[in-house]
Amino acid sequence: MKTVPLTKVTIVSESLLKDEIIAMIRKRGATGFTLTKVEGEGSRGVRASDWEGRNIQIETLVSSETAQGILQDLSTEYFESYAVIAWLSEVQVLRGEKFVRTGE
Amino acid sequence: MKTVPLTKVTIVSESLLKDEIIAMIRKRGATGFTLTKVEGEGSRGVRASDWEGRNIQIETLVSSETAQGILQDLSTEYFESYAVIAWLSEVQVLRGEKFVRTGE
Amino acid sequence: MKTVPLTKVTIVSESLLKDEIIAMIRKRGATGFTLTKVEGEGSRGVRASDWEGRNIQIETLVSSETAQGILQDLSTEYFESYAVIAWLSEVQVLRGEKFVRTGE
Amino acid sequence: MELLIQNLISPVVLAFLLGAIAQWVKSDLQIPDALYQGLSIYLLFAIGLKGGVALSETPITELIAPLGVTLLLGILTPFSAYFLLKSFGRIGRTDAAATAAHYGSVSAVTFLAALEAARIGGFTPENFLPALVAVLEIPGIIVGLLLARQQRVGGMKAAMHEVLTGKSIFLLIGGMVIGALCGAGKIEAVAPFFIAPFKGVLCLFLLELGIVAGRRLRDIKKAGWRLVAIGVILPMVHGLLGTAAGVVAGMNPGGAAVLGAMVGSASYIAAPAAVRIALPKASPGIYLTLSLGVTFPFNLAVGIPTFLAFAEFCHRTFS
Amino acid sequence: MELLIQNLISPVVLAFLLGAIAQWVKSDLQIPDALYQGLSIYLLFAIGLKGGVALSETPITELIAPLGVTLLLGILTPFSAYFLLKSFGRIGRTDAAATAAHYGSVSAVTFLAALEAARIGGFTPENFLPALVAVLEIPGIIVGLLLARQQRVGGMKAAMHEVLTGKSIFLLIGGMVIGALCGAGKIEAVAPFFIAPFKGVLCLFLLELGIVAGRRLRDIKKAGWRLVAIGVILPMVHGLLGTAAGVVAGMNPGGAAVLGAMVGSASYIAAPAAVRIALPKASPGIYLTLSLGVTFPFNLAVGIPTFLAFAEFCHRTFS
Amino acid sequence: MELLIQNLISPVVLAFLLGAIAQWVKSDLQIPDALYQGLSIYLLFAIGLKGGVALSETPITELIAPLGVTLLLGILTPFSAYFLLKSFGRIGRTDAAATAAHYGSVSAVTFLAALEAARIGGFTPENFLPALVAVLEIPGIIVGLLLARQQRVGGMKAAMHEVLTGKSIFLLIGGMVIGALCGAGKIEAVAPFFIAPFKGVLCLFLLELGIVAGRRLRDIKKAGWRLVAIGVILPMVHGLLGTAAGVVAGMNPGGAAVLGAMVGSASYIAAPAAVRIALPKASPGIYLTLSLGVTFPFNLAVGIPTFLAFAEFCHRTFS
Ligand SMILES: Nc1ncnc2c1ncn2[C@@H]1O[C@H](COP(=O)(O)O)[C@@H](O)[C@H]1O
Ligand SMILES: Nc1ncnc2c1ncn2[C@@H]1O[C@H](COP(=O)(O)O)[C@@H](O)[C@H]1O
Ligand SMILES: Nc1ncnc2c1ncn2[C@@H]1O[C@H](COP(=O)(O)O)[C@@H](O)[C@H]1O
Ligand code: NA
Ligand code: NA
Ligand code: NA
Repeated sequence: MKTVPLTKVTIVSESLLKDEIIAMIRKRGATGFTLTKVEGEGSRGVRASDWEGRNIQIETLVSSETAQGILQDLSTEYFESYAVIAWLSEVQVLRGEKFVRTGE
Repeated sequence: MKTVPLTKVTIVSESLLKDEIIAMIRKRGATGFTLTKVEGEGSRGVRASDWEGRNIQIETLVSSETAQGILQDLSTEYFESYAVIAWLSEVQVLRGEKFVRTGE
Repeated sequence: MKTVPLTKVTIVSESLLKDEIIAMIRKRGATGFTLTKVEGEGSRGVRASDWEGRNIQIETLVSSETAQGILQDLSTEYFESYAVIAWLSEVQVLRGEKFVRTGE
Repeated sequence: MELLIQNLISPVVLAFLLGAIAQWVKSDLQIPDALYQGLSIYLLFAIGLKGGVALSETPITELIAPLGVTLLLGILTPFSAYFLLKSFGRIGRTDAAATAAHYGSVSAVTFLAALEAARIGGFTPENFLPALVAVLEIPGIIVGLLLARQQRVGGMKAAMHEVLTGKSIFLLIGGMVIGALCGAGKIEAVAPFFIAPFKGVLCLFLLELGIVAGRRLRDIKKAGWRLVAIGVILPMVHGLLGTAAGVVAGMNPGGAAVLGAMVGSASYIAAPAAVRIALPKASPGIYLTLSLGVTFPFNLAVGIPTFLAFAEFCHRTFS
Repeated sequence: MELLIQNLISPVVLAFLLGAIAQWVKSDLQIPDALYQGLSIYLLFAIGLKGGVALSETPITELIAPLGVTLLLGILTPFSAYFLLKSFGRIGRTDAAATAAHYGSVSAVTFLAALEAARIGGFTPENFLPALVAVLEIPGIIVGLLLARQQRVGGMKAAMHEVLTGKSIFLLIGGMVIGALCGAGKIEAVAPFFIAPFKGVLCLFLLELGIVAGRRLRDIKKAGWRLVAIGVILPMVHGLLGTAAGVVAGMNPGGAAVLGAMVGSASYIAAPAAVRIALPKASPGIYLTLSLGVTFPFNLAVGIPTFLAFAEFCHRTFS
Repeated sequence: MELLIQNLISPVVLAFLLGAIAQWVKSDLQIPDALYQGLSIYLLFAIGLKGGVALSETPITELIAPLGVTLLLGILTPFSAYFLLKSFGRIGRTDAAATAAHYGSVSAVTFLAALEAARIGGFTPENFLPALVAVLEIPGIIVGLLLARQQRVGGMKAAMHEVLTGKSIFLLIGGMVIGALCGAGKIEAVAPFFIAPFKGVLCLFLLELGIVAGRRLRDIKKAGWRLVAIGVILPMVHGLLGTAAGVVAGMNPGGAAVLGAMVGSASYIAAPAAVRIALPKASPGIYLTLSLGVTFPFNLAVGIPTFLAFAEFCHRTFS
């Protein structure tokens, strides 16, 4: 099967930031995302409120430029004050064309 | 530690297809899978019924031929009518021998 | 954005082992982890008790030496008797420095 | 009018409204998935139990006419829905058939709200009504799927399995059998859990349903005025028909109005699951928006009190 | 026989059956994980509370004999189970010991079902019985694990921590202490939540348990007839023994029969967790299938009414 | 003293303790996330409903003084908290302001526990108190955030949206409006779900809160004795002030003491969410540890009975 090489950006953050991060990746050109509720421990180990629920993990398949843009925003906006981490991995996507927004 | 290079197929789909997709990957030669309940938005943004629950994400470690077979089936059977996406990534699996069915 | 190449170790196991595995990866040098509740089927298809809940999936970003150490422990301690699998993948981590413990 | 306002000012209707408002003001209020499913299981099983007890106390002769009429309407209504959707609604065969399957089936929550409203209004609907819900749920879906003609390979079979063994019908019938076997005496032991808190649980469930429907409301504009009009016309026509049929079948006014609300309602649990499997090319944007975003709130606010008034009118006129 | 059928036709037993059927017809009915855990927490805490109140009202002298007998049976039954499993069952030392740990411990749900059946049958079991559940839960597991001889390094310690701080025993004892400290008066404030709806919640819980057991049923064939036979013999032998011991200890027939059901039951919450940790090489396919797939339904359907009848017989004979 | 012990031995307080112990002995007891959220939704909506019914029955003239006093205290207390935290507590501006926002707001669970304790102690607090909770929840947060001066860009707006549309205030006010519109008559239909089991649900909720607070207890050492002292001083000072103000505003002793407990309490639902958004640099390790780990248990054990005693004293002295 024909696949397209794309970058998968994975973001783990406190769930408070859910709406903001989704808006941000959309603005950066992501066509979609998949969100999982996760738990986690890191250097900060902080959750603002148990009532807010757990951490979230957002995965989005994007072009490598979009990926860089997303990392850029994460780095300047959230990294310092919030419990957020992010990483990239290279994947082969089935019918990957549909994940790259054209003409934008 | 000795590890075996295998292909990880990740499928995100509406949860309605759970049983069908599991049956399909089994038929194609997968020896197991790990399933996560996820949420998501994409181009269609469709869920048949909230009563059905969220999207599902199925990950299965397989040989690259099996991976191709799974993509093939996804592409012909589900891709057009359902909210399904899939991608491949290369991983190193501990005691990976056990994930490749032999003599079948 | 500057990223650091790290190894992501993914462990899927019956949830009974949660505390033991977390303690083990911490001892081996992981600075954090992300845990997801998952379901799964494999060769054994065993869950000790439904009351214990589902399988768990633990992901941790570590240096490649730490990754080897974790696989080592998994292999000798749990692989034979418990439903556990694990794999490695290479990822690019934003501000990855913070995930490598120094001076240990 | 009085009746209409009285109907609107009830915990159940207001909870639905509150849920829709939550969505509108972008509140982060959400009923966790697991809880929502738990509430559904509770409600369906509890309706079944109560209905089963009632069935065990109702002579079979009293049941025949209502059952027959319900079955008939379950077969008839998908046809009327289909033709209205194709002609006036101007949508394709598959979408029309898919949506018709929803209007042929029944919404259990509309049933409950109607029952509630009837009781508050001083009516005394028959106790065997849950049995009619079970009877009405399936035929409409089958007819709807057949109208589409070109289901997916194996789709019809898979859809039938989905409907027959699906949670909603399974729990309803399962509860009914248990209720009938145990009878009132033994069910009393579980009544403090399944009977007394029932309306409160329904209230919480409607809060969630309001949230879901609120999400759908945004899609209404996309649907276009023709489809929205159908989402109002169909429950009205089917509902009045069902009410009249109920009176003819000898049911008391309260029961007839509740039957009307059932016939006028559109399924959004059993039908969507079956349709999505058998007719994947039909657009959920149409059938879900109509059934949950238009018809359900319409019935809750306007349909139910209208059917009650109409049932009283029929009753006074014909008997 | 009458008693048997009366026992079978109860909401609790039928809900279990419904769950098993759901699994059998491949219904997609599922109790969400979170709900299942919520129900367990509720049930265990509520049993504890009720038991604690009863304890605070029971003179200690009345308790000594039943407590002693229970402890004795908790130490004895893993031995009988072990030897039967090794000789007649023909399984290895580790598997036999692991399974014996289950039969030495107790199933809280079997206890509840027995209590329920006793009350429906007109018996008046003692109120302090939940305290016996707590006493019976642990010793059998310890003895079972010791019988295996070769636990995992550190396994016995980890298993003990698991059992003692495990949810099930923690909630039961925690609830009991709270109940005893507060007494009937203060517990009354929470009774509409913890006492009145209890049986209904139990009913829902058994629906889920039926689903889980239904899954296990498929494994029965693999287990072989010898093991299945043991899954029937053990509860019968232990149960009759327990009932007789209860009568001897001066308990009334209802209480003695419930004690019998407890002794005859096999744990499927506390024991599996402990065994999995201490004896990872023992096969869950054996111990879970026997305890949940064979013994639990057997007790629910046949065991409990038999123990009730036998308790009455003993009572009439000896007093 | 008698009152103190009587207050401690209640299902609600003991359940909290049990949760903390579970954490301490490293039990694997956990309330699933979905259940915890379900319980919160239930409690907030139910308080709202009850309060709304009471509001619809209270003449507006009776409400003015209590509402005014509550609003005043909601604006005043963040200032006193802020200055104490900065001077005696020796923490930075942002942390002090963030924590002050918590002490200016109110903990709904402390309110419920106080209400409960007042009723058990034979007091008759006014029925309109839930309305005061709604009034007290917001101003303190706003004042606290303003004290910080340098919020994140757009942070204040986002925080206000979070508070106003956040689950907790939305459900409380939503429930109140529904209760007021429906009135006692119609709410009765849902009472077996929302009113009767309320205290039992609260009990389960406190079990979970005990687990969460138990986790926070570990952080107390890190906080240092100065902050811990503040976590005790603030509720005492604010609480006595609130009680006195309640008496002055003409409330009966029970109501005044409950108002005191509210004013003395620190929010751990609405405030943390708002503060985390507007002041991400403030350390949750400080404000959560103080509000949930120190002040909440302190109020539960010592504060509430003290305010009750003080309210009685004031009442006897001044009238
Ligand atoms: N080394 C790691 N590997 C995987 N996930 C991590 C790691 N460190 C942190 N996380 C996740 O990122 C979240 C925030 O981390 P932190 O900002 O370090 O507190 C944690 O709650 C974890 O879910
Ligand atoms: N670019 C993307 N990255 C990650 N997940 C996606 C993406 N697009 C779609 N998905 C997931 O795939 C599901 C179906 O997508 P679609 O078919 O585009 O509606 C969505 O609900 C998401 O969970
Ligand atoms: N081929 C596979 N791909 C993905 N996950 C697997 C695979 N095999 C097993 N698993 C996961 O690992 C768990 C234990 O597997 P096993 O030890 O083979 O029973 C299963 O419950 C699955 O969650
Ligand atoms: Na209909
Ligand atoms: Na036993
Ligand atoms: Na306050």
